[in-house]
Amino acid sequence: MKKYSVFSLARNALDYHENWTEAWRSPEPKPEYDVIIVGGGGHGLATAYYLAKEHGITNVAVIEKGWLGGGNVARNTTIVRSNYQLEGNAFFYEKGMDLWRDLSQDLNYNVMFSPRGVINLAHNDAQVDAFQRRGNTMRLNGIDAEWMTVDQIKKKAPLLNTENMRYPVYGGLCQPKGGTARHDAVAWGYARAADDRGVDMIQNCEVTGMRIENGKILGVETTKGFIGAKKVGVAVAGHSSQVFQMAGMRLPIETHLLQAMVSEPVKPALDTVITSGAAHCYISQSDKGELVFGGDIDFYNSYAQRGNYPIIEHVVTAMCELFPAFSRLRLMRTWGGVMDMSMDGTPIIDKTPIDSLYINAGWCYGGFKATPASGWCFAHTIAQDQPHDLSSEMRLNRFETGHTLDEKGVGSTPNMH
Amino acid sequence: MSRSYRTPEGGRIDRSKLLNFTFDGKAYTGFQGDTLASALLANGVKLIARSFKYHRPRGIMSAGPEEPCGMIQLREGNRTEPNIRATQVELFDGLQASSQNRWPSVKWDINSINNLFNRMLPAGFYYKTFMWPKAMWMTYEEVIRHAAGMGRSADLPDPDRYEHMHAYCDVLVAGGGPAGLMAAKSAAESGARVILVDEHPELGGHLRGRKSKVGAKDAMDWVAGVRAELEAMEDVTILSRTTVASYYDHNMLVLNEHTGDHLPTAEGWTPRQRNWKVWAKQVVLATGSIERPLVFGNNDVPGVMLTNAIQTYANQYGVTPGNNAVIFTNNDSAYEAVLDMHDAGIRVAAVVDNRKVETAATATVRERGIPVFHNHVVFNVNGNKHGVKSVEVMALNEAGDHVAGSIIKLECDVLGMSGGWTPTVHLFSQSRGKLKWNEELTTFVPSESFQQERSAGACNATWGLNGCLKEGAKAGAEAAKAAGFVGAKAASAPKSDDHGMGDIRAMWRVPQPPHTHLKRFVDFQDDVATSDVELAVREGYTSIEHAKRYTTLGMGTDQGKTSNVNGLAIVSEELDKPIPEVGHTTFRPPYTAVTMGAITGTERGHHFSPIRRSPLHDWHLNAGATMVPAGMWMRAQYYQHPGEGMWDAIYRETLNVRNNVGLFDVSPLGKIDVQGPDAAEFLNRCYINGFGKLAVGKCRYGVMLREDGMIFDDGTTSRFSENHFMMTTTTAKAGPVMQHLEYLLDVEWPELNVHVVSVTEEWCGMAVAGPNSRELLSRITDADVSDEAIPFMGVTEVDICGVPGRIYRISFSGELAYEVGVPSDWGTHVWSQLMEKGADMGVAPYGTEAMGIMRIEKGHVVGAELNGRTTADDLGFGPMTSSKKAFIGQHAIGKPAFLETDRKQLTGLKSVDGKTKIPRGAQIVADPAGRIPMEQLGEVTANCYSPSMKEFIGLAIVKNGRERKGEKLWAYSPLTNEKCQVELVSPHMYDPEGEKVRG
Amino acid sequence: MLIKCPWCGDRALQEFSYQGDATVQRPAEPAEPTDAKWDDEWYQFVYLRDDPKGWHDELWQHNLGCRKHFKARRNTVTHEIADTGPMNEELKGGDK
Amino acid sequence: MVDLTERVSALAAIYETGTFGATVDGGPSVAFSERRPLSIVHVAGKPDDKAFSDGVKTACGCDLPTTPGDIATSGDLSLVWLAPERWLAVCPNRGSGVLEAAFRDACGDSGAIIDVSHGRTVIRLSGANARTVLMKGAPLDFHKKVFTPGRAAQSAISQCGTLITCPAEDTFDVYVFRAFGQHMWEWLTDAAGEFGYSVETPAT
Repeated sequence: MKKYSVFSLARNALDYHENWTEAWRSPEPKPEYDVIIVGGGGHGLATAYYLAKEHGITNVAVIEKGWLGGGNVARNTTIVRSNYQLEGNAFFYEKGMDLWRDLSQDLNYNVMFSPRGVINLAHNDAQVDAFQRRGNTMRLNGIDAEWMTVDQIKKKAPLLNTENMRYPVYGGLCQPKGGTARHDAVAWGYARAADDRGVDMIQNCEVTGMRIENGKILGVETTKGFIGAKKVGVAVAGHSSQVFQMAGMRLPIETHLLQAMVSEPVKPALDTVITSGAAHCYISQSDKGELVFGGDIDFYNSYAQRGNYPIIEHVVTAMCELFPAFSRLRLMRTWGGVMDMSMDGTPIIDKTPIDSLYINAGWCYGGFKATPASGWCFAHTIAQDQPHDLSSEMRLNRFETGHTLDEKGVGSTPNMH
Repeated sequence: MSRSYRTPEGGRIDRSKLLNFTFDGKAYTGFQGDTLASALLANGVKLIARSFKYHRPRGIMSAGPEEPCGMIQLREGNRTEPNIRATQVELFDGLQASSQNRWPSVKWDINSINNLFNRMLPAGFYYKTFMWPKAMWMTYEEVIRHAAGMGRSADLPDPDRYEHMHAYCDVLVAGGGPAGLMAAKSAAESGARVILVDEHPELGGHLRGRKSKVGAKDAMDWVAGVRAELEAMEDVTILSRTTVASYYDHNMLVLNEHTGDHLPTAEGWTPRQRNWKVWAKQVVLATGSIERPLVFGNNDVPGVMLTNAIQTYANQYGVTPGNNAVIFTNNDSAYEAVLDMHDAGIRVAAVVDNRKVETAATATVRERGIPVFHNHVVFNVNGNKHGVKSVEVMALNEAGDHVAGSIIKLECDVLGMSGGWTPTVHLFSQSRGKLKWNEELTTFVPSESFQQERSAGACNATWGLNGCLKEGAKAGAEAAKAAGFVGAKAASAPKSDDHGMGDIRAMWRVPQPPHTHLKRFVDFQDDVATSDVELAVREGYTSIEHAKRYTTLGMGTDQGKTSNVNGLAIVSEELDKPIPEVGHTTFRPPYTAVTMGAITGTERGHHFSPIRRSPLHDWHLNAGATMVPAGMWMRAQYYQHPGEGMWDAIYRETLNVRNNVGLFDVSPLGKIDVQGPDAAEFLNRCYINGFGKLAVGKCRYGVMLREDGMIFDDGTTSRFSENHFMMTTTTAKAGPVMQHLEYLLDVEWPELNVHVVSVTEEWCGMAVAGPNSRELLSRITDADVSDEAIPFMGVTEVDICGVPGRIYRISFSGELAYEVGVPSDWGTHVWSQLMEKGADMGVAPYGTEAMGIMRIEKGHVVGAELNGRTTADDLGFGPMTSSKKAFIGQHAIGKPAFLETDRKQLTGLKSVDGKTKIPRGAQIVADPAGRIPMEQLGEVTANCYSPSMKEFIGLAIVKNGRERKGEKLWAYSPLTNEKCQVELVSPHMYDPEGEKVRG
Repeated sequence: MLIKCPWCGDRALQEFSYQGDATVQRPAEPAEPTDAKWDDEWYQFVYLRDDPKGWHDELWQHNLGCRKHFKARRNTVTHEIADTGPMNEELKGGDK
Repeated sequence: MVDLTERVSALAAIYETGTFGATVDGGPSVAFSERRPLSIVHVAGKPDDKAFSDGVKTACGCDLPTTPGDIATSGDLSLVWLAPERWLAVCPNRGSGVLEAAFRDACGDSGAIIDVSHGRTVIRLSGANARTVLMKGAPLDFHKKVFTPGRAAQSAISQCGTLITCPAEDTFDVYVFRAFGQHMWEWLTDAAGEFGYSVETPAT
């Protein structure tokens, strides 16, 4: 791999950049791999990278039906945080934060991880209680958390409305080391680094079936033919139900659609990430200057990657309530992604009842920030054939046993998580 | 400098109405009917912006919404707006605009240094660098953020008014050009309800900028005639200055109407913008087309324009963007423009046409003595921030892939380019219509429709006027027919001229001489040049989506209206793959950016969410209550007396209940009337405890579970007769519980004969609580209120203060207490009577804070304990759970996790030293000095100072909490650096035996 | 979206609330009440879904209209609605 | 005893008669008033249960309207279709519990009757631009040929569930839960501002 650096950039500038090589190869699939990862999104690519890097398993293929990083890693609101209440989530996401901090250097690809702080606004006393409870848990778990008064929040986000609003701001829970990252770069960086370690990235190749004999998976049928594998890990986000149906499994998952949007780019106007549960909105500003924001899912099952207007209206309304000055900015582009909403709002990283078939699914709204930790733990689960300690509560059978991890506490209504 | 670029006459402007405006502080004038762009051009202002990345000088390129370069900051103060396309701003008197993305000025912009280093800044350069030293990224980022970003946001709340409108129609026509007008006319004549939408103030589409004839008439006279005809019809709505922004499922479209943007300020009741949500049975898309730039060296110099833009400025605005033009084209459409320019007094130095063969159009130009260079290209523009100085022209080789021969230098001050036309298929594509590549026309055209729509005219790649009129008429009739107007006929289209585009010679990148590296821009706004697209492909970003994201091609505020086709064609050439295989990126709503305020409409400030007011709302306000939102409701938090602090008031209110009598407004509690022969059975299935045997005249506390076994809600339910109950819910869950009951009756148990009706609003509820409550009650009703007549958990219907009401003997405070319900319109009357009749005994209202303290003292559970992760057993309701009947959630109770012994259970807390406050939101730990990460045994769910018990108390859910009574642990809040040693006690801390409530 | 309430007719999406998969069947209760019994049948009912890509029979409530629940056969890829109907009627259309 | 007709409206604190909004040629084109006091009873039952449908007829003098969105009238009483098994009976105040009792007595055990007279605020809009005001708020088709006198529809205005009826040409009644009454009044009158509007004294 040709190292990226300011020097290589300067050297190549002299040649009008005509000597850069491809970031990853586009090989034809081999007949068999040690591990096949189905799904070339952020999680699949990260898994392949950590399989190679941490477990020395390099005879790996990532099979992607479209283009690498074309799923939710291409269409999220870029927020990175680990401000979770439940233990089963907290340490997992905090591992993610550790990985995020060094990710650009580790991958030799600038993913622009920007720990500019994530503030959850509390709009009433009950929320102050709940957020302080969460903040205290975070601190006792060793995760950074600060309580911010309204004045402190105002200082960090001067354009935020805190008083002249229907639900005034009472304060906020800040995770100072949370922030944003450049979403596409995460996928590309992992792909390039995995490629460098020998992983084959097979794009435009759709998995059409799973070959399972005597309860063990032997490989996958694809649009490029059968590809054998000793182990198969599936990380296909919004298409989990479909892919596992090929293995005869029904999942505690529904596929829903989440829209996000950006304003036209403006000069810096918001230097942190603001989220408001009461207003159903989260917002940050990209380095390019666009306000990036989103809210609730569309509530009905969908595989469409395109939503409808009521939610757009709702999210924009919430955003303008939080930032009345942004009312004059213009909404430039909206889009949708499909997400696998699990029945308790928490992901699943686990073995399956089928030998050598592994599942990584159910990411709900939270897949992007989890990318490194998810890849890390899933790689471990596949390599060691047992869950990693950090994801040991993200088991598939937790619904059956009652050990659900329900941060929001809304129960088995996936569209409410 | 001050010479005018205005033609002596002509144009569709009102020369009698002179308008003053400023740009970058300098005063200029224009006319009514100008856009800011035409007015600036008329004043000879060429440089108006700096580009996104390299801060190159930019001017105006187009005359419409596709403008990628000419963006400005409009208005000032709290009405300022960034990134406004000067081509879309209607000039008004007093308009203030300024350039953006420059410092200190658009002429001397410090960041234009980026252009010198542009070789260091290829596509995606930031992915390759800024990684060292690691800690520096945030510093680099700050510099990058300030360099990026174009215009600036206002920093004050938006003062303008925005509204919404909802409408249904048979046929919506998007676009008021020739095709759209004929479509609207045909559909309307059939009797269909028609909405015709056009983004410009004037209908006519491209006709506005041309000198076409329709029949014998000047085209714009014909437009006016059709408009008048349509306006006279009852069921036609014409919305001009309105953009069809988005096309959603089932023919739901969003329109953005600019009701006040053309005014100095939209004042009073006039909304600035209005968003329409329209459900159309059928849609005709007549959205026209956009001219494509050609991709050659330095094609971004101010003064390089789309050919039709020059034509439009000349014809519509009487403005000549230059005196001496060169036109560079690959198709016939530019020739008509050349003639118009010539008519307007612009000298046309030459037409450079990359096609080898002369067409009929060529002759029309030659007749005027204008030289035409065939098989030649403009490969470079010489110029700077002051504009174009000259262009360099070379011949093409036989294959057309290289330039050959010698350089011809042509002096000029404006260059028109025409790379063919791109149908505006955005809405078609948003509607899920499939696009097909047409090699002959070198563009994507609509093929299969998905929704109830059809395309007509230029957006369907029908170029000639005659064709557009006919196709529009036919589409309108078809749409009306499909909407049920079976007799619809295509209105007859007047014969008109029919210039097309002729054959087009695609040339996605204009070749340049060997060893030259001129910047050839593809996406002007985001500074994406051919070299960037080539680099992306070279580096393996070969999917069109990868190429777009890596280079940011088409991701600017114009969303690639002029750049997308050129971009994907270059990717296709680089990959040596046909364009259809490369495909196109997704067209996302909206078509042009829409002001957020317009999307928000009226739902701002106190209308963000409706305020729900109790019947006693005004009483609370008059009594000086501090009101606090509780969901949509506003509730009285406490009633502060003069000289009192907040907590003084709260403790006073609490003690007044404990020692005397207090009143609390419980109207927001959810109330659901449950009636029918199966009502008792239904309640039995909903609650964990039994309701079948509840006696008439009694009420009972009940707990509901979800299907997954967690607690859903709680409340008391009263029985008024065999088949008539009233359920109460928590305030927060009133809606969800109602929905849950309706679901069960509609879906799971339709066989049950039960009707549920929300009666929350019918009743004003008042808690009368305290040792003197019975005495007070006896003063407002003649009914017997003795313990025998209304025992604990009894309910009775009586007259209260002369109105029919209900008295429930229930207590949330733990005191002898009642809840009085009267129909809402009489609520204030009864409450006032209670206040008056109890004056001598010191009755006082209490708010949610005092209520909160008393519930903690009694260990009643609320939202923090009912957090969706607690089971009935966790909170101590295990013994209530019936095993004699089936109920929702019963089976889930059997899950293994529910039977584990270390579940978190409800417990009371007392501060061990009696002086230290139990911190809010604290965690329960064994030793706060322990190591992080620290085991957390539980969490504090509520905390307060109990003025009755004179100590700090709280509630918590703690692992195996019931077994741990007497244990001393710590409530620890590292967030606030507070800790308190606590003893775990029964949650029933005040009057544990419940003697008072039964008193 | 424009959804046809079986009673009120075509109405805008914002009047409705989505209520989940209409094909899951609540397990029958035993004739005689027993102690809580959590088994595979209940697990499947509460947690597992087919989550089809394509035609989906689902529940909606016209909660800002007549408040009735009804069934809809909707395509989860295209959002087309082939049919809607009261709970006791069979849905038609789609390619189910 | 208080006079049982002396009921305090949810709009009491803000109700002010007069002319408001923009000054327009020809004067205000929307008139507002609160309809009050009213007797309102929620009637539920199975229309094919003869005891119930006969009872309703006895109680109010008209047949149950079974076509969605229809309103049956008898004298000063309207019976509005709400849902397949639910109706709202509305008439000028007949005194506390009187209308409810009439239905209860007539229907006996069949059907579920509940008085909601105090639970609704009813705002009347009339005039040439009344429709346009409603179009700003509700996603319904208010076209003259569609939303005709004698029709009703439930929908939402400004996030509040509403029942909108059209008792006469260019006249509409907007029913909302009482607690939303003030919000709805403010919202509707604000939406009518551009047309100019008058507020008349309350009447049934």
